[in-house]
Formats: sequence, structure tokens, C-alpha cells
Amino acid sequence: MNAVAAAENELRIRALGKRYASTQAAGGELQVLDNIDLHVPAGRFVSIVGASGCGKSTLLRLVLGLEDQYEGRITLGGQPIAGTGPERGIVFQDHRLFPWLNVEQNIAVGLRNAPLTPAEKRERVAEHVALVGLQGFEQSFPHQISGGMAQRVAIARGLVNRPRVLLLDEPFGALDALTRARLQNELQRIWQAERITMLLVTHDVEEAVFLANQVVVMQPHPGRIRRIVDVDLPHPRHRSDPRFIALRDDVLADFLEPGVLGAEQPPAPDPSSWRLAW
Amino acid sequence: MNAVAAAENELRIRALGKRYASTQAAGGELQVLDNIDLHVPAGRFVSIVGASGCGKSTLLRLVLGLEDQYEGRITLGGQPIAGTGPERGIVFQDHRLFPWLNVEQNIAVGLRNAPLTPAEKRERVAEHVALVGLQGFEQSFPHQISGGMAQRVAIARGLVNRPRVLLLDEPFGALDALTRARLQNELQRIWQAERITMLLVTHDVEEAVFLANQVVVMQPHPGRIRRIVDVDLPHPRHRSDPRFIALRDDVLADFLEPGVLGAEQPPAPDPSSWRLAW
Amino acid sequence: APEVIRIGVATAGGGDPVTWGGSPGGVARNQQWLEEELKGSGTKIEWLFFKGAGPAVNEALSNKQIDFAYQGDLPSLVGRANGLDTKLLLASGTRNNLYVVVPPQSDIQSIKDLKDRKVSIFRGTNGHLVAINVLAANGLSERDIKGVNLDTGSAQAALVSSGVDAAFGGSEWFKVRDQGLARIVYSTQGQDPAFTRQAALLVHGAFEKAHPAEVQRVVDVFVRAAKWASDEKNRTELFATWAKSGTPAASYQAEFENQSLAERNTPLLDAFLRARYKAVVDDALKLKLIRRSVTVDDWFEPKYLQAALKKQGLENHWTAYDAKGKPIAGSASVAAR
Amino acid sequence: MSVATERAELATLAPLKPQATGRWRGFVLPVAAIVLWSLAARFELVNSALLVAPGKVLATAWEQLETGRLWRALSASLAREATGFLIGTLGGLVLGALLGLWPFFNRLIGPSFNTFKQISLFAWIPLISVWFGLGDVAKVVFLSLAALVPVVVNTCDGIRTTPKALLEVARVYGFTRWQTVTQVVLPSALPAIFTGVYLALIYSWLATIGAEYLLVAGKGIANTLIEGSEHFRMDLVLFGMVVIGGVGWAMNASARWLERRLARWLGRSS
Amino acid sequence: MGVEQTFVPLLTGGALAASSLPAPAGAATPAAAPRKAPARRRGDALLPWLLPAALLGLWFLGAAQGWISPQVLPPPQFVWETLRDLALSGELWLHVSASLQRVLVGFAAGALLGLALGSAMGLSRSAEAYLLPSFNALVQIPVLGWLPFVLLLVGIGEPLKYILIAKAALVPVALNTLQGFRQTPASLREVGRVYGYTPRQQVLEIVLPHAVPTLFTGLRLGFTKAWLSLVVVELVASSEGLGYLIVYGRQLFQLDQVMAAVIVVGAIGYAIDRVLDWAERRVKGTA
Ligand SMILES: Nc1ncnc2c1ncn2[C@@H]1O[C@H](COP(=O)(O)OP(=O)(O)OP(=O)(O)O)[C@@H](O)[C@H]1O
Ligand SMILES: Nc1ncnc2c1ncn2[C@@H]1O[C@H](COP(=O)(O)OP(=O)(O)OP(=O)(O)O)[C@@H](O)[C@H]1O
Ligand SMILES: [Mg+2]
Ligand SMILES: [Mg+2]
Repeated sequence: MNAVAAAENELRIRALGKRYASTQAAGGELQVLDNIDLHVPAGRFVSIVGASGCGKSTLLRLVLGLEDQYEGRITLGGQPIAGTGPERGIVFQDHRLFPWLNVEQNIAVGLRNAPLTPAEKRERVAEHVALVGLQGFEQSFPHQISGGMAQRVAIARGLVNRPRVLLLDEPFGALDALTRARLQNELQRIWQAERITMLLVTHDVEEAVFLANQVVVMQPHPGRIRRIVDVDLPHPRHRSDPRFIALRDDVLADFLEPGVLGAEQPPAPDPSSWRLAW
Repeated sequence: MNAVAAAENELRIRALGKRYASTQAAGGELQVLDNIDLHVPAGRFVSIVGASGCGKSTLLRLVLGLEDQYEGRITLGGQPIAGTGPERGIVFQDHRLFPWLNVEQNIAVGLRNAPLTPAEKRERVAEHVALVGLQGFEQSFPHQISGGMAQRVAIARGLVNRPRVLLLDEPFGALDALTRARLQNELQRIWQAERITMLLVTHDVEEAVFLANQVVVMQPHPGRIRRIVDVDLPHPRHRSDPRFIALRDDVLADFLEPGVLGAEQPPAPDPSSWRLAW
Repeated sequence: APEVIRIGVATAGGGDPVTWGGSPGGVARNQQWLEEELKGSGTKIEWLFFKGAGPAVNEALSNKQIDFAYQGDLPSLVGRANGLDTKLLLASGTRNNLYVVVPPQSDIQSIKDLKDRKVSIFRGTNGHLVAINVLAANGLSERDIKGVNLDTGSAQAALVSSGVDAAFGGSEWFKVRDQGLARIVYSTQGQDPAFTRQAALLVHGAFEKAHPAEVQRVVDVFVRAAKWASDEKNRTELFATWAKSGTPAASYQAEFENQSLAERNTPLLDAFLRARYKAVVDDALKLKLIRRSVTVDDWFEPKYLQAALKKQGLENHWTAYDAKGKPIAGSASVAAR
Repeated sequence: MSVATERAELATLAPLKPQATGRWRGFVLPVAAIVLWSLAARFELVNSALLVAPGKVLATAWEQLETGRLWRALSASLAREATGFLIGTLGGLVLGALLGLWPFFNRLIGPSFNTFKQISLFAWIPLISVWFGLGDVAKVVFLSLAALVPVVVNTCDGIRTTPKALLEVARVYGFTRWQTVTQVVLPSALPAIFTGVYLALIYSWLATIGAEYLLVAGKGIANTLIEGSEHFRMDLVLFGMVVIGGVGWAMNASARWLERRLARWLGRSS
Repeated sequence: MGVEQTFVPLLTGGALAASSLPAPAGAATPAAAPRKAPARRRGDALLPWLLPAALLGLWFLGAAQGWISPQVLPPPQFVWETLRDLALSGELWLHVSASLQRVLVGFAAGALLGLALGSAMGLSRSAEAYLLPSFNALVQIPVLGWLPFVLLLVGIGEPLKYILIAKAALVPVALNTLQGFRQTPASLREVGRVYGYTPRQQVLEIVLPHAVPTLFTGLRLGFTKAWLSLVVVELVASSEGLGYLIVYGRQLFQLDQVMAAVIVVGAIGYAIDRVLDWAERRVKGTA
């Protein structure tokens, strides 16, 4: 992305609301998101933190265009978004690689319908394999690589068609702390290199503060923005930097305040899934 | 536990070695643990950190008595351990609750063969339900409660028969960061209240430092103790305390050093499971 | 002319190529006379054997998969009663006997002893009605015995393994008897011929209308076979021919003992045959095996037989029998003993 | 039968592997049975007509093999099986795909199909025999039906259980419908489809035996069995049983082999 | 496998009914259905009946117009009358009860034996080593393969039917029991070891409860197989029962009776399947 494109690539969310039909909720509808306003200039890195169920994933799904019934407006570079599109990419929490495709082919999925020649596609894929450091594993299938590697493939797939906005839904949630730290560093490096707008959903406040220019703290029932914290620390950041720790604890305090974090609730029993998974 | 018992409840591990038969390893045997020496006085909280595969779980299994072929000695209060016994309890990473028993019954499993009357057992179970804050969920089945709650049930089960040593194998590994922080606090509270010897295996260096009197850093191939770090911070501890951060970063640095953390390796493919699980 | 003439035979048959015994038709099949007859005419012959016996042949007739059928009396009637358009051309194997067999050590000595015993009957076949008549003649009804519906093979297995106490059946039992596994306590041999079973060759109505010439040729061959099979000097050779179906010659020997071949292998549609078919209609109606009556007279189509007899000079070769099974005076025959 | 139950059945069709060590113990029972059988036959402890000596069965087997009867019977059966299996599987794939991909069609046909498959297939035999006549047509129809049902059920189910998560990936990258079906739905449904085809192979073999039994005679391995029963030859009956079991086993084994190959070819195992 | 809960907005984007092939009466409503669904509902409810209605109509018409000869396809009213006659005369009940008795006795015997065999093999490695190979070999022979053999051994009576039905039920029950017992996760068994469970406690309190769903699957499959074999066995050799009704109808060339019996077989099979499905849900939902 060059500097000229910066203005027209800004993401604007205005008065966004989303309801789901729900038999459990009063009135048969669950207000998942309510009056969300967010302005993300091009090239920014925004983290979204919040308790489980506060609508973080839903927000990403709306920006991505996977849900089409909502209130309010979402525009990218002034254009209202309509359905999915190549200018918005995503990395899902559960990597969602196709188990029947190898690493290379899975990354190529991101270019499936891109207007490129096969040779160009091959080149781009190879580039991105290198970007996420998976040279030598091009022919491996998802079950043959570790969770951390799979997540890197998913990131490569999300990046390969150069979206203007990359959405990341808890991309490191399932990883152990060490792999996680490594991938955070890698993501930071990629972001610095590519200057793509990034929206990262995470449960991990430290991660949010470590990576973002801005941390959006959400609260549930219904999902709203509680606070937006600017993180104006220079990159590369250090986790033991006192300013970093102060900012982190600031957000964390907000977070641990009763009422924000809904009391731990048992998940709605879903006997059907249990029955077969047992 | 009273003070008199303290001396005789100390756990001593001497020159411990463990090999597994393995078709992949050279010589058909894999040296998983090598020459482990550890001395845990009664009532101590010891954390064990180390990369994946360095033998942490194996060490706990040996102390627990689940494996009977090893070199070296393991004694508890001077007695060599032989098989499992009620004086050593465990909390597994994957909670391992029986899906067909409810919360109360699952906790009662820990007392299944304890020399108590049914009434005493009921009382103890009720106490421990309260200890982990699950009043009102006694009749719930594992699938009806959240992962964090299930892990608390597992902790209650591990505690209910008052073991002299409680082993914890990544008990919070599968939880999200917030629930995790809450349960760490709870575990700390329980430990302070009960003064049981605790051996905690974790991937999370911060967690290890936050909870323990002593952090044991292990290294793989073969699994050995690399270093033992004493944590003499008073309780309750604070994560933003500079001394805490310094200690954490000290251990972490050790950890991130190349060679300690083995290269990320793909899991071995297992074609047999394909047919039905696919 | 049709490309192929398909003849369905209501027995599983046996041997390689498959053939069957106990009927002049089996001779024609075994000697390939029909194939010879049609050689050069461009018409082929296809023989089809049905394990499901009579009923299966009806199914084949109903969806026009066969043109001719060799069937026992009751099944052909059942087909007719259910609306199958057939014509009965000639008799081919009459007065087949029925036997009651029991295990060797059984205490059953006569029909009367069958009361309350488990007895195998192949329902819906021509043996079924005769069995009932035999029982009736001995003062029993079908209800007095515990009937079990078994096909031929199953009945044999059942009797030997004492699954049933007795079985009604035909000449296939001689083999079992000769193995020492069964004893015959009743036979229709030498009894009222009303207790015997008849079989005949039928043609599909549509085929008959379309190809009368071919019908005539088939009938000609069957008559020729009947003649050969009625000749006492062929007795041994006849049984040997039939034995190729897998049933030992000894069984046929026993089945045909003390009976003239001409009496058994006559093709004539005589008064006896008509009377038997009419009686079967009445019995079947009474037992609700068929739900509407069948007129026998317009079902029988003797013109092809007549022509064949005339052509081969056999008009007086066989004795005609009256309704009771007694020779009709005047129709004297060479074959009468 | 629900799909889950059918899958469970598949698990039982592919017999559990006994442990590798102490294989010899598996032979104790069969050897003891054969010894006992020989002794009983030798000393005529039981009705001798029922109890033919093991040697007699071997002799029969040799005779069947030498005269080519076995081959003729078996090849007739296998040819039928193959035809019915192919027709049924192809039909099942088409029908199952339609049911899985086209919701309107599913609502239209699904319930009727579900009811239809509850009727024991064997109950159809008399009707099939009247409707399709004698000979191989009726048999092949019957076999095709036997093969069709599991393929339809599993294909439809496999398609409909394509993970929503993967379908969303396809949407994100702008896959067309055709791309979605061929590159996401079908690969994802492939294991289920294979399960269906596997079951079809087994079911159509069972149906082959049934068809030969209950539809009018002809050549076939079940006819060998019937002949043995009718002519009262236990040796032939036992021989027929062994052949039928052996063919079933061979089919199972080759299907499992193919499955493993397929798994490897698709490059996944977890 | 999430057979029941995934719904795939694939080509139309609409919500599909929960189970992949919905039962004719009222498909389950998904918890979160799109708003436009109710409007379409009424037409939806009728849709599944379209095909059967069309087939029935065609049948009526074909019979009335004489397109199909009644020997090949008896007119529907004729089948209905036969069915009614059978029901009213009590004959139907006779056959149904004979069949049900057979299937119940056979299934009970087979299931018990299967449970015993399966648990022996599942619990004892050496029992497994001795029995499993022979068992695997015998399993390969279908019921119809056994029929002539068993017929020669025990004759044609009820024992034959019981044995064959029991054999059909035994196989899935035994194999699922074996599998259920064998598949107890080592992780759960270790919990038992940690808390000093005796072998008896291990079996009764860990292995068995864990195997319950698998056992039930085996029993259900066993019953389905028993019902299937019942028809087969009765087709070949019997004097009463639904299979006999079919065979006898065939022998007398009365297709109306055959079809009436087929309808009854289908109806009972369907009812059994529904009941077992319900029971399975109950067992697995609360075990
Ligand atoms: N398709 C749906 N239908 C009905 N309700 C839904 C649907 N998807 C999400 N919800 C509900 O919306 C709420 C917000 O869900 P969402 O997945 O956005 O939360 P989240 O913040 O991402 O939580 P987590 O951190 O656990 O991923 C939850 O209460 C959820 O149950
Ligand atoms: N039963 C076994 N048989 C053979 N090898 C085993 C067995 N159990 C563990 N191992 C091997 O021993 C090594 C150490 O395993 P262990 O589970 O103790 O590691 P860990 O430190 O707990 O790792 P993680 O952090 O991933 O849990 C691994 O290489 C593992 O493959
Ligand atoms: Mg989410
Ligand atoms: Mg471990």
C-alpha cells in the first residue's frame, strides 16, 4: 500500500448494531452489538479485547461481510462494504485450513480468484511461504505440521492476496505461550513491513497492548465499546518496559472490574454436540 | 498438615532417569529424563517449566506412581514410592472428569476408597465444592459447565482426599487468559490455606514465577534440570511488581535461548485414526 | 417367426446343461429335439428353470418373459385365476404320485398318525391340494396337523434334522429314503388317481395368437417326446436320461414302479385330465387359494395336439381315460399293458 | 438407521484387529473344532449324513475347483455383484449429491427416501421379481437398490456436514458455487462418500446371496449352497459357506486397503 | 460427527432442516432460524408429501386406465382391501405377533450372548486372543449363508429362526461391546489408578459407563439387523409371520397380499427405528 491510498483505505464503522434470533433471549432476539463506532485509519493496528461473548467475533464477521443483516454503516475507503471481498482478509482462530490441501495449496486458496497468471500466483505463494518461515514445508499437509505452523499458514493465506484490511480473530488463542510469543513478534514484523490495516481480536491484554496502536475494550450484554486506549509506544516494544506494563495494567484493571467481565457462566448446554463428541 | 509432619513429607528425587521404547529414536530407546535431582520440602510450591517434550509430564507421572520402570529413587517422607497412593494427588491438564458423573460425584471420586463413612464423604465433598466456588453446580454434568469450571472440579477432586503432595500438570493450559488469571489466584489461596506440597508443570513462565517458591527450568533431549530459580517474593504477589518482572524475564531469557527450546516439530502422522475420525 | 422361444420349467432342474426329469418334456430338452426341429429357422430356444417352481413361472408369464410354461395343475390355475392369459396345450407328465415320508425311527405309520404332528407341505404347489385331499380321505383336515410351508430342499433338511415329523412330497424323496434317512409311510401309487398330480405345457395367449406355427412345432416335439417316453422298451434309457437332472434313476424306477409309461406320459387332454383340473379349481376355491373360478374347457386348447397326433399318426396311440381315470372303451392303445 | 449407526456398523464390518502378540492363540479354537469334527465324523458320533468328514469337504472343494464349477458359479455371482454395485453406487452418488446440495429436492424426496429405506430390502423381492422378471435383470435391480441406499445416505450426509467454517473460507476468497462444490464440499464429503461406497460393496454382496436365494435360479455361488441343501450334501453347504465368507472377507480387506491408499493419497490422517 | 447440528447454507443460503434427511412429519426447527423462514413453512410442510401423493395418484390412474396389468401391479384399493381384510380377520395380528416374538426372542438371546462375548473379549486380552480371530471369520458369512447349514443341524422349527436372528443381532452387539470396552481412554483409567480403584471398580465404574453409548449403538444396530434377518428367515422357511405372508402371497400369485405385507413390514421397521432413535437420544443424552 502506498501513502496515497492511505486515506481512501480507512475503515469506518458507524452506529453498528447486530441482533441474532435466539430462543433463550427475552423477546426472541439477542442484541449482540449495540451502537459501535470505530474509525481505523489505513495502516493502523487495532486490538479488540473483551470478555467472551461480547461480540468481538461478530464485529469481525460484519466487517468481513459474512453477515448481511445489521444496523448502521460499515465503509472501507468511503464505500459501504457488501459481502466478502478480496480487499478484506481474515485469519480465523481455528486456522480453518483445508485438510486435503498442502501448505502451498492452502496458501494459494487466498489467490484462487485473483487476476493473476498461474506463474505469478506460484511466485506470490512462494514469497509468503518464506514470509512466515515455512520453507521446506510446502508439501506438508495440515495434519503433518504443528498448531503454530498451521496458524502461520493461515496468516500467509490471509496476507497473500494483499488485502487492505486484515482481520485476525484470536489467531494465537490455541497456541502455547512460547509459540505465541514467537508469532506475535512475527506478526509485528509483517505489519511493519506491509503496513496493512490490522484488526486483532484477542483475549490476552498483554498481546493486545504489545501489538496495537490502539486497544478497543469491549463490554458485553449488549456488546459495546467501553473504552479506547491509545498505545503510543515505539516499536519494537519490550514486555518489561515499565510504560508497557503500566498501559497493560491500566487496561487489565478496567477489564477485571466487576460487571465488565460477566460472571463466568456455564455454556448453554448443547447435548447434541456432546452426544457424538463424547 | 501440621508442622510435625513437615519433615517426613518431603519429596526427594535422586538421579532419576526414564527411558521409553521408541522406534524412532536411535537404539530403539528414548531417554526422556536423565539424572534428575530434586528436593521439595513439605509445603513448598515448585513450578516446572520447559519446552514441549522435555519430560515434565513424565516426571509427574513417575512421582505419581503411574510408571514403574525407571532409574534412581523417588521418596516421599523417606519411603520409596510404589504405585499410586492417596498421599499423592494430581490435576491433569485435560481435567479428566468422568462425563457420566456430575460435579459432586466427580469430586467424590477422589474419596472413592478413602476410609470414611458416607456421611463424612458427603461433608468433605460439600466443603470442596465450596472451596472451588461451585455451589449451585453440584448436580451439573461436565458438559454443562465451562472449561474453567471443569478445571476447578478437577482441582477439588485432586484436593478432596488431602494428599500430602499435589501434582498439577498444566492445569490451566486450555483456559483463556482471564479465567486462567482467576484460577491462578484461587490456587494460590488454596495453597496458602492448606499448605500442601505442590508441583506445578506449566508452559507459562509468568504463571510459574507468580505461584512458586521455586521454578525448575528443564531442557530437552534428554530431559534434564537446567536451572533452579528461587522466587522469594512475598505473597500476595503482583504482576507489575518490578522484582517479579525481573525474575520472570530472567527465566524467560533462559528459556528463549536457542537450543533449550527445541525446534518446532511436526507431530507424527497417525493414519489409523483417519477412517472414523476424519 | 419369433427370434427366440422361451420355455419356463417349474422346477429348479439340475445337471449341466440344466435338465429335468419325470416328464416327457425332460426328454425333449435332454435330447435337444426342439433345437433340432428349429435348426435353420432362425428361431432359438431358451429353457428357463425356476427354483420357485410354479409361482415363479406365473411371475415370468405375467411380465411376458416366457412364452411356454411347463407347470403343475394348481400353479397354472392360480395364474389363470389371477388373469394370466394362457392356453393349456397338452399333458406332460400325469398322475405324479405324492408320498408321506417320516424319519426312519418315527412312530408314524399312517396318515392318521399325522394328527397334531409337524408336517411339511409346499403350499401353493400342486402337492398342497392333494395333501389336503389325502388327509381328508383319512378323516383329517389341514388344521389337524401342524403344517409347515417348506420348499423341496428345506423339507428334506427339515425332516432329516427332525425339524418336522413328516413331509408330503414327490419322487425326490426316494433318494433320501435310499440314503436311509427317511421312510415312506404313504404313497398314492395304486390308490385313487384323484390323489395324483398332473402337469402340462401351456402357452402364453399372446404368443399363441402371434405365432401359431411355432406353437405347433413345439407341440409336435413334445408329442414325439411323449411317444418315446411312453415306450416300455425305453424304460431304462428314459430313467437314465432323466437322471441327468441329478435325481438318481432309482428314484424314477420307484416312482414309476408298476405303472405303465404310457399312462404316465400321455399327452392327451382326456376326460380324466379335465376332471382333475376341474376338481383342483373347486378345491382351490374352497381353500381360498384362488379368489375366482376358472373355466377349464375354454382354457384347454387341443387343436395343436390333435394336429400333432394326426401328423405323427398317433391318434390312437394312447388310451384316453374317463373322469375316474378308467380307460375309455374303444380308444384302445398299443401301450396298454 | 441413522448415519452414526451406519458408521458404527462399518466399524464392525472392518473387524477389529487382534493383538499382534500371541497370534497362535487365535488358531486354538478352529483347530480344536476341526479335530473334534474329524473325530466325530470318524467315529460316527452324530448322524453321519449331517456330519461329513473334513476330508470330504476338501474333496468337494477340489472337485468344484477342478471341474470349473466353482469358477462358473463365482464368476456369475461376482459379475452380478459388480453390475449391481456399479449401478447402485452411481445412482446413489447422483441422488445423494442432489439431496445434499439441493435443499428443495431434499425436502421433496428426502422423507420418502427415508421411509423407503426402512423397509427390509428382502421384502421387495417378490415385487421385484414380478416387475423385473426373472433372470439377471431383477437380481441386478435388487443389488442396485441394496448398494444405492448407503451411498445416498452417506453422500448426502457428507455433503451436508461440510464444516460451516470451511464454507466461510470459500466465501471469504470469493469462490463461485462451482468452486465451492468441487473444491470444498466434495473433498470434505469424500470420506463419508467412501464410507457409503464401502457399505454398498458389502451390502450388495449380501444381496447377491439373497437374490440368488430368493429369485429364480440361475448360476451363482448361492445356488451351490442351495444345491447342497437340496441334495442334502453338507460338504457342499460348508464349501459354499466358506466361499461366501471368503469373498466377503476379500471385499472387506480390499476396501480397507483402498481406504488407506485413499487416505494417503489425500494426504491426511487426523 | 456433528451430523445433527450443522446446517449448511450452501447454495440457497437458506437454513436447512437439522437432520440431513428430515422425517416427513414436522422437521425440527433450528434454534436460530432466519426471519423469512416462517412464511415459507406452510409450503414446506406439504412438500415431502408431494412425491408419495404423486406416486399414489399415478398408481390409481395406472390401475384405472389399465396401463399396468393387475398381475404386475394390483390397484391400490385392492391392496387396501386386502390389508383391511387381513387386519379385520385377525390374521394380520397373528403374523405380526409371530414375527415380533421371533425377533424379540432372537434378539434377546443374541444380545445377551453378544454382550457376554464382547465383554469377555473386551476385558480379557487372552479371551480376545483365543476368540476374536474365529469370531471375525464366522462373522464374514451372512445369515443366508448360515441358513442351509443351521437348517441341516437344527431343522426348520422355531430354533432355526431364533438362532439366525440371534446370530444377526449378536455380531454388532459383540463387536460394539468389545470396542466400547477396549476404547476406554487410558486417561480415565489412570484417574482410577490414582484413586486406588480396584479392578472391579475400574470395570464397573469406569469402563462400563464409558462404554454405554457404544453398547447402545451395538444394541440398536443388533435390533435393526435382527429385524432384517427376520424377514429373510421367514421368507425362506416359515408358516406364519410377515415374511411368510409375503412368500405365500407370492406362491398364490396375489401381489396385493405381498404389497400389503410389505407395507406392514415397512411400517413396523419405521416405528422400531423411531423408537430406537428416541431411546438412543435418551440414553446418550443422560447416561
Ligand atoms: N449465529 C448466531 N446465532 C445466534 N447467536 C449468535 C450467533 N453467533 C454468535 N451469537 C451470540 O452472539 C454473542 C457474541 O458472540 P461472539 O462470537 O461475537 O462473541 P466473542 O466476543 O467473539 O466471544 P469469544 O471471545 O468467546 O469468541 C454470543 O452470545 C453468541 O452466543
Ligand atoms: N508412553 C510413552 N511411550 C514412548 N514415548 C513417550 C511416552 N510418553 C512420553 N513419551 C515421550 O517422552 C518425551 C517427553 O514426554 P512428556 O509428555 O513428558 O513431555 P512434556 O514435557 O510433558 O511435554 P508437553 O509440554 O508437550 O506436555 C516426549 O518425547 C514423548 O514423545
Ligand atoms: Mg470469538
Ligand atoms: Mg506434558
